[in-house]
Amino acid sequence: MSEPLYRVEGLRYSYGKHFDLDVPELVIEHGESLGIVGPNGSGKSTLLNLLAFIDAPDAGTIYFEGVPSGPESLEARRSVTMLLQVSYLLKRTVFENVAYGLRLRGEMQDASERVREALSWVGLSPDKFARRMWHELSGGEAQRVALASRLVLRPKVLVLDEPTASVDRQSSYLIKDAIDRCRRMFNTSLIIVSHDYLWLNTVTDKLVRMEEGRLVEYVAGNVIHGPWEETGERLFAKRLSDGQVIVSARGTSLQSSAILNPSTITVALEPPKNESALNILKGRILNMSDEVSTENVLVEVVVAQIHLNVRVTKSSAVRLQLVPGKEVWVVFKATSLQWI
Amino acid sequence: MSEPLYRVEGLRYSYGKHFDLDVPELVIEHGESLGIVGPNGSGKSTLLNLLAFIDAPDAGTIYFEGVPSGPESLEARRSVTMLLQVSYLLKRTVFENVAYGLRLRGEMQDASERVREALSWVGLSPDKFARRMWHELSGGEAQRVALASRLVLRPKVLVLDEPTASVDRQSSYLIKDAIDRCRRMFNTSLIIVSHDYLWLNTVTDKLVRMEEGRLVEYVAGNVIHGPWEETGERLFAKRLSDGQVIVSARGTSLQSSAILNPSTITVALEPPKNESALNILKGRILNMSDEVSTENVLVEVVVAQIHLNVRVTKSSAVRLQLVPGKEVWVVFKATSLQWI
Amino acid sequence: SHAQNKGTLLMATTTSTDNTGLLEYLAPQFKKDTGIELLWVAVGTGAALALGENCDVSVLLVHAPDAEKEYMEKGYGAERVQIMYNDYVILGPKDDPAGIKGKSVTEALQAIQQQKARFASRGDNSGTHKAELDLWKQAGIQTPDRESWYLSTGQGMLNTINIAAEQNAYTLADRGTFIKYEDNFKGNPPLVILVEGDKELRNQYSVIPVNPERCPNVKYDLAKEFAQWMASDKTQKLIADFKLLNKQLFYPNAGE
Amino acid sequence: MDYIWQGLQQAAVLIFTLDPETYSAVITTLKVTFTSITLSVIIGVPLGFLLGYFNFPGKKQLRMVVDTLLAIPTVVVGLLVYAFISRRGPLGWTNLLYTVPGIAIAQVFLILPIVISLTATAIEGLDRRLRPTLRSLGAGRVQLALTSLHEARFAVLIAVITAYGRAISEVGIAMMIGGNIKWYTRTMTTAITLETGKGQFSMGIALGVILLLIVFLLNSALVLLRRRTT
Amino acid sequence: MDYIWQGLQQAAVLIFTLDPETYSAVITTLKVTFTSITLSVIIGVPLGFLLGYFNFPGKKQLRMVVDTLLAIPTVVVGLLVYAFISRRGPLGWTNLLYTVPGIAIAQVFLILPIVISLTATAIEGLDRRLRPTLRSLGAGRVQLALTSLHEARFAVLIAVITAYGRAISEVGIAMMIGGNIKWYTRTMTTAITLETGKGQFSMGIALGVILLLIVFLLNSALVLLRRRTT
Ligand SMILES: Nc1ncnc2c1ncn2[C@@H]1O[C@H](COP(=O)(O)OP(=O)(O)OP(=O)(O)O)[C@@H](O)[C@H]1O
Ligand SMILES: Nc1ncnc2c1ncn2[C@@H]1O[C@H](COP(=O)(O)OP(=O)(O)OP(=O)(O)O)[C@@H](O)[C@H]1O
Ligand SMILES: [Mg+2]
Ligand SMILES: [Mg+2]
Repeated sequence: MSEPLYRVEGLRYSYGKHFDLDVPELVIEHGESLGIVGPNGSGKSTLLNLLAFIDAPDAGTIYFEGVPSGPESLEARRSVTMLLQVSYLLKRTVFENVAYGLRLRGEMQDASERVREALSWVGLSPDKFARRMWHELSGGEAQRVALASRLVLRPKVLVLDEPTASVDRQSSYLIKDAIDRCRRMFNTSLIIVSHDYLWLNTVTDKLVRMEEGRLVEYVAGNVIHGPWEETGERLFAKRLSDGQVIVSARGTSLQSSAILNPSTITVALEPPKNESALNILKGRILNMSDEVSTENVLVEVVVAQIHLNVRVTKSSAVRLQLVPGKEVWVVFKATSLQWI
Repeated sequence: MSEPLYRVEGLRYSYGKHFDLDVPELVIEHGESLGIVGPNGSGKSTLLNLLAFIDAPDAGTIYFEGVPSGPESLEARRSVTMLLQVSYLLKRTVFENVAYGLRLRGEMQDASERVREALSWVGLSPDKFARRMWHELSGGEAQRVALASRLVLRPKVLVLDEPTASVDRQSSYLIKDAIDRCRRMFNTSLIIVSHDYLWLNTVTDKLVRMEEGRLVEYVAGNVIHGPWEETGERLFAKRLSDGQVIVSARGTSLQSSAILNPSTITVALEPPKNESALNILKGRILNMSDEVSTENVLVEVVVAQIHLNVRVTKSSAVRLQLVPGKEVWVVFKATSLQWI
Repeated sequence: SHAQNKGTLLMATTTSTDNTGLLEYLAPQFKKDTGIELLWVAVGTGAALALGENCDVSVLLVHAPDAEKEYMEKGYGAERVQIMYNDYVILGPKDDPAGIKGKSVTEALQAIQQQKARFASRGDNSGTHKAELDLWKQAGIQTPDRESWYLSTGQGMLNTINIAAEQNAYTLADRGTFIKYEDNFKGNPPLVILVEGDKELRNQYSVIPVNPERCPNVKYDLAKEFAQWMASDKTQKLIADFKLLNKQLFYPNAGE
Repeated sequence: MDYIWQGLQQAAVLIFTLDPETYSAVITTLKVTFTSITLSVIIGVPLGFLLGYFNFPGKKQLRMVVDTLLAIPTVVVGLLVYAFISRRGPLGWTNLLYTVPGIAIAQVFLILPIVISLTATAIEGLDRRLRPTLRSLGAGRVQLALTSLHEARFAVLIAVITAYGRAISEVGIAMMIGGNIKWYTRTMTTAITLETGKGQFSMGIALGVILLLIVFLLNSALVLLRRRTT
Repeated sequence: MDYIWQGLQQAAVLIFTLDPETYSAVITTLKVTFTSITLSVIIGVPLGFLLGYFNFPGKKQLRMVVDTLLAIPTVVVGLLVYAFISRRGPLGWTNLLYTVPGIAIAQVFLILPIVISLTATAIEGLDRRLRPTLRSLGAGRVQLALTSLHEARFAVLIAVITAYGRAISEVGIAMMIGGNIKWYTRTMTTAITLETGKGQFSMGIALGVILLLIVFLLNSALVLLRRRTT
């Protein structure tokens, strides 16, 4: 097929005056696996609801395999299935919950087998859980039952809103395996929102970031929020709790947020001298994680109350002997901050 | 006061035949900050419900400041406040939700101030959110409102069941600050469940682990679940998906789980020769994080589908040039696995 | 010998004929004699007339002579056959606070009004109510309405008697219902007859088949047969024999 | 006072002798109410679902009208229906007056507002996450409605029980449209009214007790049914 | 048919001329129903809460009894209450028979099951997380009950509206206990029944329309009130 899986044009959705989602363009290819990150309230769930055809947009069109689709297109809606952020189980047994989508589609022939399979994919023993009522589950178990009832459908697109929130670490990798299996076996495409970048990184091919209702290039999590103060020299400044200051080229408003690409930050073991960069901040490494399938490592540095992700190559990490707990200096230019 | 904050004796709680909680003994001191980790369904929420006097135990006694207490002790119940795992907001405005506990206690004099303060602690602008209805919130915002309505009470004990699930990374550190402030200002004691070890580590002084309804010593997350196979030489073996095998001294049943203390594992760059340790497994470093206030780093190594946390000192991490993405060998003895 | 089955005849009647059990007593005999099954709807007099006017029933058995006459004049009824009467009596508490026992109707009502003794009125435009209004007029008293001693109940006869009994009030009732009431109390009721026998107290019942020219759907043949049967000597005897507590309730007077 | 006690005894006698008049009234009552409740559920539950589920302009006003109709007196329903099905009314040709189906149809107007209003309330009380959940699992319109009703089943059941209680206990319509004709359209309630009108209070109590016993049995059957199906 | 139209006209006339008889019946009706609904809410809502909130042995059975009482005919309630408050009854000294408070008290027995059953259902329909949430915030017993009712307020309100509709539309109790005494205990429904019995169908309709108008106004007032308080 030449048509992409999704082609989104001029998508808008708003909740009264509180919030506007605005996605002028978005293309997702068949078999793609897209991760979406972004702070609370940035509109991730709202976007997923639109892509899963649960809500209708205020304006714009979603072409699904070339066909303009919405909540009224049952065909499209049955190809896409979504796990809600706060999942809801029907007031039935676990088995009936997982089988519900199959029942809707009239595919009950081998339902028992498929339900058991889906339950074990998410790490729940069918013998132990299938007969339980919906409320006889722990938080993480309930979340996993909800996920199983999506996986069992072998959907064309699996839309997951924080699938691993309240799931234990071990099980979150189990869920990754289940999702991978789905991709492999049924060529399922994925759209996943998660605050667990590390996990998301291992599951998806591509990450985008949502900020204030808009999709922006993925920049591993450095958003510096306002308020800012004005300084004399045509700059904005943000004073941190320990007295250090971040300076930036002037933005549009003192309330705006700015994005700082992790690749534009460098790490140094000593405060560099004779540097043109205006920002030289002292911090401590909290965490280092693998950017899977690249030669890079993401280093999370705590500067006062702010966490900055810095992208360094593995070789420089080794050369600088970076290790969690180590004190380092992060360096970036005032013009590296991009206003959004 | 000589009496500890909590003294628990012979606590038992069961859900029919599905699950038994059994905590023969537990002491929590005034001002202590206790983290609880453990897999889904291990009984963490159940224990918190008992400690927050929401449910009554089937057997055993909880002494709160020396007084046997339960759901009927309003005094105790008002000293302890809990954030539920899946939080629930009352069908009111955000302001009314946060003020509700104050209203119950007849402390409405400076409520407006206190509510605004609590909202800003959790990173929500009072002007933007106070007047919203309970359903006009994103998932993470709702969670934070629920947290604010606990913080505003300035409780003696704050019991939090996964406070950062569905909260973005940046805000999770904001929440840490809010909790710390609570500790500092009101000498609040904490009992927190989280699957985010990294975050939990930065918030609590002490961690315990829950497994199958029992509290066990904290061992940073290496539990190897059954099923096992029997091998000829009086050992149990677990075959991993890539063909590697973990061997252990015989346990009681082939379904049991074993705990592997991260301190008993060593990391090597080459497969060691002439080693007495039976387990020599090849894996890849996914993540490295700071064990705050120790000289150690926790290194997460993926071996086939299993994630093993290994504790190494910072200096050996530097010496071995450990970096996320690097291939390493993990080495441990068959007798290091402890059956639970 | 049973006559052949000729179907059902629907009648509208007032509650008094139903409540006393007269119809239950006559209907099987009617079926036996004519093969017609009599079904009836017991409602207020006004409603009974309205049902006839709307062609919903084929025949009426009612007791409100003035209203009946007007009804006939409007052409709603085919004919009006006088069947029987009973009489009205004034009931009151045993201790008779207004002292009307043995007086004439006019004197009795005047005494009640003067003493402001309580009086319960049907107040429902029924035959009995209309008769009561006539009696007040004859006694030269403007119909009481908002007087605290005058209770307009707007209910059936038996309920009105009950209310009178509860309130220690006088009331005007038809004898048939009173006997039934007495029966309910095993012959020792709180209210007793204080005034009876005056000519003005007669309560006339008639049968009116609904006019088939206005209402083609009615079973005029059966209705006529019923009217004739009711007026027949045999039935008139049956009516005279209908007794409660060994007291006659209705006095046949067809053809009078 | 005595008649209450006598009424209880009389109820026992009526039951054990299978009194034919009582039996006939019971059967008529059951026929009438089963018909009316069935019709009301078929019409009212979907309407209640629509009213509770969708937001549309005028919804509040519509809801207020339905709630107002909860207060419609039986006699008024009787009068209105009578106006149509009386011989000279526009639907006189249906011959529904003084028949069991006639009473049942008129009762539908009485109890439909109860079914609609309480069903709508039941649907409105459902968790906000249900709608997106069902959509995300691929439910079509009808499946969505059915599952929503199933989720609200306890509240919908009480709606039906309340409506049934109203139908079986009403007397104005059965009187006016049924005519209280013995062996044909006499129901338990019109019989009770008749007996009370006759002053046979104990008989009224007896029939009332039997009526409640029947309802109790129906409720028990429902509970058993519910236990077997869930 | 004509009388429906005439009834509407007549309703207008009665309203605009402030017809004293109608006015008196309206006032009586409001007095009776306000009293009965107030008493029923005071008694029934707490009982409904207890029935819906707590689990105790015999709960199912109790619930079934309450649900059965939803079907109690008004005449039967009338008979039972009459037995007690008639002059020869044990409570005859209260002199409640043929009084407005008498009707109101008797109506309480009629509508209490509605309030209890629907309130219990409303409480049962609440989110399972509400109870632990309120406990975790330090709510005492009473506060817990009040907030739970507040959370279920729409369903509880419909319970009250349904019960009120039943009270204002019932006629058996008002007849039997009130006596339908003109200027004193005649309510709208007993007046309608009377007019219907007289064959004054259009007057029956007129009064029915006025009754529904009143209820509509009450419902509107409630909606306004609700808007102002939430
Ligand atoms: N029903 C609603 N009415 C008004 N505003 C709403 C409503 N639902 C969400 N919002 C607002 O819209 C914005 C986007 O919400 P959304 O749920 O899409 O965020 P999100 O990115 O999923 O956040 P989270 O990480 O917390 O889940 C938020 O600011 C939220 O406050
Ligand atoms: N109402 C219930 N009835 C029966 N079993 C239950 C019930 N609630 C919980 N359980 C079971 O009890 C066990 C402990 O549940 P609990 O909620 O305490 O787990 P948890 O440690 O909090 O898990 P999670 O990390 O998923 O929140 C689980 O196995 C669960 O299946
Ligand atoms: Mg979200
Ligand atoms: Mg839990």
